Amino acid sequence: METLKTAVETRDDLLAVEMKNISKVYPNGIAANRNVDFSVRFGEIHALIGENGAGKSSLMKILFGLEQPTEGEIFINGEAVKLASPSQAIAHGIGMVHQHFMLVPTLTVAENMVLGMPPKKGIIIDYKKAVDMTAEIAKRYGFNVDPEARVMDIPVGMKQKVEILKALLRGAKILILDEPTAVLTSKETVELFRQLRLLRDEGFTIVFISHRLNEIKELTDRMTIMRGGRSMGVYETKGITEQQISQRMVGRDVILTVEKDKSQPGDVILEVRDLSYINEWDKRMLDRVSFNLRAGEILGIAGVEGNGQRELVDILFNLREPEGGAVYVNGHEITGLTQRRIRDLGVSLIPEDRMVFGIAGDAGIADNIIADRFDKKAYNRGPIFNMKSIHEETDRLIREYRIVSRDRNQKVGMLSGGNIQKVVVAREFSSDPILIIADQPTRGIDVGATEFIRARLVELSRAGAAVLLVSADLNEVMEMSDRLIIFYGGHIAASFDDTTTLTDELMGEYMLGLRTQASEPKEEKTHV
Amino acid sequence: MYKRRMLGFSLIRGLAAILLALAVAAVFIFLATDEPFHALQQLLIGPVVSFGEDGASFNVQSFYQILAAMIPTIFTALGVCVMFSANQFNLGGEGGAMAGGFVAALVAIYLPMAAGLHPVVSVLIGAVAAGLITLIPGVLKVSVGASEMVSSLMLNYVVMYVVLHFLNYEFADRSKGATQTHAFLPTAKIAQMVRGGSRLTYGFIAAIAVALLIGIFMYRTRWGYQIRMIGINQNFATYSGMKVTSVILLSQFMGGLLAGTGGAIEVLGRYNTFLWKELPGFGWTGITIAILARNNPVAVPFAAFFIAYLNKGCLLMNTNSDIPSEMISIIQASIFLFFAAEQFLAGLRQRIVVKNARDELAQAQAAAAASEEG
Amino acid sequence: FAEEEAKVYNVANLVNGNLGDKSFFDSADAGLAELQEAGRITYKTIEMGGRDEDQPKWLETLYEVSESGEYDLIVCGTYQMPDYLTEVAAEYPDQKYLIYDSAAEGDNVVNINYKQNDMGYLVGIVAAAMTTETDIDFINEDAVVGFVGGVDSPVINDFLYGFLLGALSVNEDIKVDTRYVNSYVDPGKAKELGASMIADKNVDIIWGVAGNSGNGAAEAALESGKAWFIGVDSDQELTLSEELAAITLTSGLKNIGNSLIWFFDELDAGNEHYGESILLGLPEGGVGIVTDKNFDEFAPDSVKELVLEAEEKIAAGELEVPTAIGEVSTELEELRDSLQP
Amino acid sequence: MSQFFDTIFKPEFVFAIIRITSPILFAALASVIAEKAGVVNIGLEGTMMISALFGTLISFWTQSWLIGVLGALVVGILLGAMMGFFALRLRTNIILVGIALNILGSGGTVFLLYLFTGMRGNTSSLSSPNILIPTWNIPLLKDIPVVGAMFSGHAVLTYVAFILVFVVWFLLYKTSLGLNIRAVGENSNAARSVGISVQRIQYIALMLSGALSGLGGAFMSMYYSQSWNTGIVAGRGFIALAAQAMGRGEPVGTMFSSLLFGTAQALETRVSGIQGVSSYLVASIPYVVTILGLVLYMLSAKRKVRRLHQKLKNRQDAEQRT
Ligand SMILES: Nc1ncnc2c1ncn2[C@@H]1O[C@H](COP(=O)(O)OP(=O)(O)OP(=O)(O)O)[C@@H](O)[C@H]1O
Ligand SMILES: Nc1ncnc2c1ncn2[C@@H]1O[C@H](COP(=O)(O)OP(=O)(O)OP(=O)(O)O)[C@@H](O)[C@H]1O
Ligand SMILES: [Mg+2]
Ligand SMILES: [Mg+2]
Repeated sequence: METLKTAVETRDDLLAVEMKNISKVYPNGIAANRNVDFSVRFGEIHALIGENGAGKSSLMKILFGLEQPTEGEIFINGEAVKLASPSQAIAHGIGMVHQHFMLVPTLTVAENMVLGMPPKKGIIIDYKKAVDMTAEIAKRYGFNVDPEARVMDIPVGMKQKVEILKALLRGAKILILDEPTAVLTSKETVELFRQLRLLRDEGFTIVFISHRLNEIKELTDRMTIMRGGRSMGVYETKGITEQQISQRMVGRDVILTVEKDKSQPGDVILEVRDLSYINEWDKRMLDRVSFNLRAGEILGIAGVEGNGQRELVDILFNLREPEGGAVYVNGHEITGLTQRRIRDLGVSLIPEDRMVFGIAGDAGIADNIIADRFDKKAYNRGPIFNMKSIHEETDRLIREYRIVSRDRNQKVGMLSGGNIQKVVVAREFSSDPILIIADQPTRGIDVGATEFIRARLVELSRAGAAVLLVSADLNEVMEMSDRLIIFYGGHIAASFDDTTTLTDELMGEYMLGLRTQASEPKEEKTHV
Repeated sequence: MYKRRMLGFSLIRGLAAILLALAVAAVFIFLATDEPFHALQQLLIGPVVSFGEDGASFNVQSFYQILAAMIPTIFTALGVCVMFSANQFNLGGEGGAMAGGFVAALVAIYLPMAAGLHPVVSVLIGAVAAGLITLIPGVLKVSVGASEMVSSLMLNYVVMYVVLHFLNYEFADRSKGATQTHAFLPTAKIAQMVRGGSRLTYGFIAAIAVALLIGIFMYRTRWGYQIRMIGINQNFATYSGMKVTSVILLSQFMGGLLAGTGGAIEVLGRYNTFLWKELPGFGWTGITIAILARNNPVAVPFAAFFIAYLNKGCLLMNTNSDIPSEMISIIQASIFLFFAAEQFLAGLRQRIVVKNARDELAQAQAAAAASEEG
Repeated sequence: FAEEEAKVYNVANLVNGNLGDKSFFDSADAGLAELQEAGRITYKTIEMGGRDEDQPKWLETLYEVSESGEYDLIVCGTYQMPDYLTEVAAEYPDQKYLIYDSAAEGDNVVNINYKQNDMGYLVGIVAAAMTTETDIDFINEDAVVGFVGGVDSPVINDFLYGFLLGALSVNEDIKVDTRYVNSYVDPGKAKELGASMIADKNVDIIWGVAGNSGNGAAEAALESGKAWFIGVDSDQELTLSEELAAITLTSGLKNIGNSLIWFFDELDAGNEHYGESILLGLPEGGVGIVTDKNFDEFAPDSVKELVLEAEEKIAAGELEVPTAIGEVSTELEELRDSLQP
Repeated sequence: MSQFFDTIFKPEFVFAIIRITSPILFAALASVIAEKAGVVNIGLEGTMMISALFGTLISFWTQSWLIGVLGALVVGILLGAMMGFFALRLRTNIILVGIALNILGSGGTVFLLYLFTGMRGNTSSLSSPNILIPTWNIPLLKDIPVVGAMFSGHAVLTYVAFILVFVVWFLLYKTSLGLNIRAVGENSNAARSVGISVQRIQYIALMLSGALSGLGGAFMSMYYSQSWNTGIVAGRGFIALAAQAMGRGEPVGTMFSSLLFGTAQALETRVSGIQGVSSYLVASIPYVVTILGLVLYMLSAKRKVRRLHQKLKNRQDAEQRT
């Protein structure tokens, strides 16, 4: 660490944002920020980077007035301010694009744009003016949005633009972008970056949060690295390598590759036949998808979000009804079976959204661990639970999966993100599954937990389980998979039996629909 | 340490809520009467202490009356605990209690049985009838998605009118001036535990026992477990392979079953004929008690005692001074509001939490420093 | 004896409902108030609430006031109390009790009942005789009158039975529209029922026997401008608002207050009635109808005569009005249905 | 039976439906506003009880029906603010706040009446016509034969109730407050992030909701019953909740479902005039109708989705075949 010099802050530089000694303790006892100093210069793109749970969003929510700091001071343009609510932050020229969309789905783009400050004729909202305002500001910044479309009908990329325009419309000069690229395709990301640079050149100050080191390297001027709620220093982007960044983020060198033996495929465990699905907005999300997965094998499914992966997983677990087709596990048809029956056949699932499906936040670790096995003989004595064996099992898994917690009855919702995921994984991996569906198993968790979970997945597959790995993380699918499928528009755009020769570029083209294995030359057509 | 502090906080908070509610009551008492201290004395200690010529003494009968008043509300509150734990806001306890009481009364009148068996069978049949009734909002919820809260509120009235119809046109004892059924067979009466007018029956023992059983059911059996998990996160329950629909139905059946048991025991223990002509009110009181008990079945008897005590205090205030006994509503509502307030005293809580986080941090640093030295 | 006459009794008046009903409980309270003013008693009224939820309180309060030993007499009323009173009276044999409008058991209990069927009979005569007197305001030629009852229960039906028979005695073709509110405290509903009777069945005289709900029927009559109202229990021309009083033709009286005064007169005269059941009818002044004010002004002499005649017959014992309390309900129901327009 | 049908083809029947619907409509609209802002107000019953009491008392004290009505409105607003304080500030579960309010409404009112007047149970001795809500004969309309008898001569507040359907619609869909209310109800985080104070909007919604149910209460005690008593609201606040649910939470839909209930109760009063019908079973008709209405509505909503799905599927299958 000594080899790298912290960027010098000259005090006479007038800072756009200066946060001093910020601490934040949430009511659940989590100390998200600990004596953090954070400052941004005028007209720079400043990266805020750190593991999941490092406290980045918390710090920015404080800056936007959404959360109140437990202690600390904030200066905007050199002036001490008290930001008790977002409206005060907005008044100080701060705008924030949140990690999750902050849009009202049934309202139109224009209505969302002017929400909280609509133009009026008397007491009536001047809707036409709102549309004009939206169109005008979109044109000015070169964003392409449809003012009269309802937000629930527009694509993700457009939603992100609406979010940025919302901030600009409110006169923001300081823009906070909390992981804006997480949901964007690479093409959309490129375009976003172009526009952000333009904004910077116009004098906007931008705080940019991302986990993607390459994006940070590409876009930003300086960065603040956070770890465990603390600031680990401020650096010039040019003067630091990706390795050095990740070292500071996690406190040690990260092993990004996964070591695994060659797979020894066994019998077909999962067979998906002609699966089709139409969603409630009349879009065909799956179009007669078929594939097989064998024991001892990891099959990766890659693709840009929204191309049918989620629907596939949901159907496999009967959380949605397919329009057509069938799924077999070990020769048994499972379409339409209850989750109980599916699990009894040896299927387990790490759900994409762990807070919604994976855990009962207000229940203790033990209650969460036994969710799929509470009615097994081992945990019951007649009608009554066998608490001793439940506790033993829980304690064993807490130890084995290194779940950091106060005790087995601690509410899971109070754990950190990585530890929550470990609770889910501990349950799903310990039920002797023959098929593991891992949907974004490492999304939003820190490197240590990521490594641990990946290693366990490989271990289980080599021990004979079939693993279906769905991930938006290219690095992850490429490293982990024995075979790989790419989804595009509800079709299998490509499938590879050997992943070692794959390149990022090639995969990107398949994922964006520039190329399909069925009709290779399609690429040319689009390009012309 | 953390645990102890938080426990201490919960206790303080609960007490503060109760004190605040009593303070609200006191304000009204001062406004309403010229002898506020006499009234307050009646309210607070009157229920168990009687002031005779020879000084104060423990009022046993009054104490028994309080215990007796707890019987039906313990049951309805347990029902609420089960339903609310599953996140089902079924408010059908009122109708359940009335239906349970009525059906049990019919069995007690028309089906001769051996003495020991008769009350038990009557209560059980009444309870099942009530369970089937509160099941209706559950079925409507899981089949078509109709809000169980709305349909159960409506259903209460339907139950009431249907019971009144049968009471009036089929089973009324026409020799009496009031609308009531014929007298229960003597075999069906639930026996008194003590002499006097308190009506403290063996139903009380049953209530306490059932509270414990429901506690075990909720925290030590797979069905109670599923109910709790569904209440916390239904998506999670579905995904984990729990039988969500059946468990939701089970919870509402049990809610009615318990409310019906309460109604039936009350009818067979307190009265000689069935004579209710409106919804008995235990359903709503049960909700208050369940809130006070934070949906914990084992805490229900304590909360029920508290409410019954206050009720008695209000009655005494009414008898011995000029304050209407409806005062209880004001006390009950204030307790309700403050006790269930998550943010009540949140400032204090936050201070404890912050202090705790600091302590833990200091400890960790001390430990780190120690290990570095070592 | 002079000393005994001067005795001031301490009385507890237990109300298993609330005061303010302008009829039943208020009447009892008024009687006691009159006695207190005359310096003959001191009394305390305890309102125990009238909901089923309050039922446990009724028994507990009975025990409590009996236990206290402070009262020379404990007064309560209604058909809901006798079982409780019987029990408590047996526990406290030295305590004296009075129950009005019902009957309990015990040597220390005096029961006072009122022949509301007699009263109903007179009201029936008035209503049936007047509903065709088209010279009078609001009155149409149809022989249809209305009865708005609180709930379909024996006590209310006792009023109704007399009413139906009285009406029939005047006009064989009379129709009586009988409807129940199913609540003593929902005047809104009573108003709808009254309005429907007036609009749909041409009812022009409505007797409201429904506690608080009865006022709703009166309001319906007033608003329609097409019907008269008849009150119950106490003289409602005195208790209702001016406008409602103006369309209140008469009221069937149940003189509870008077009967309590009568009881203390008897007591002072040395006639203790404990253990007895006293039935107060027309001659005793226990029941009656209001004949001054509106009735005097609007009723034709022929109607007044009919009423007088019936009063005399009943007093003389020539006419026995059956009661609905007891096993006669099917007869009543048949009669009620047959007269329904 | 034919007599029965005669009665429902009379203008008085429609008149009765409108009158019965009015208080429910007030409360149902109150529920609409609260629901749109994402807060469930099940304290309508209690709010109506309390404001009904104060409407009567204030009109008696001031001898002015108008001030009485405004007083009931203000009391409703205060109760809404109280709900807000507990539900939004102190974070008491809003359903429990509603239940507490209903407890206050049923017993607390008796106590308050005693506190203010020394009376118990009811206020009928305070009543006089100058403190009752007047009725209004609409010029011209009142002279049209059948229609006049149906629509003219209602209480002033009845007209207010139906006008409020439009007002509430206008408020929700045309004003910025309405936009805020809808945004808060649908995605409170989104609203918060653009500087809307979610708490403030929900406070306002609860206070508006209180104001509307306050008017409903005033209607009950100052017109419908002409005095206050312990049973005066008789479950109308709960029925309003059902009406709102059945009306999909939209003002106009809610008006129709309130009218459905009004019709059911008007029918009830007519049916009870038929001989040999149990008055108790008849009394349960409105509640049964409400439950059935709710179920049918939910079923139709479900079927609509399924039909849409089927249509889409057919279309796409057809596309595929070509
Ligand atoms: N309520 C609590 N009381 C005490 N300690 C807690 C509480 N909640 C979390 N912790 C602990 O505090 C530490 C920091 O939590 P935090 O959520 O910031 O971790 P994190 O860095 O986000 O971890 P992860 O990378 O696993 O998400 C963790 O060890 C966590 O277990
Ligand atoms: N509202 C909240 N209440 C309680 N704890 C919270 C809350 N929001 C965040 N936390 C906790 O505070 C810690 C920091 O969270 P924060 O969202 O700031 O992290 P982050 O760095 O933005 O992570 P990510 O990269 O996953 O977005 C985490 O442990 C998180 O669980
Ligand atoms: Mg974040
Ligand atoms: Mg006539």
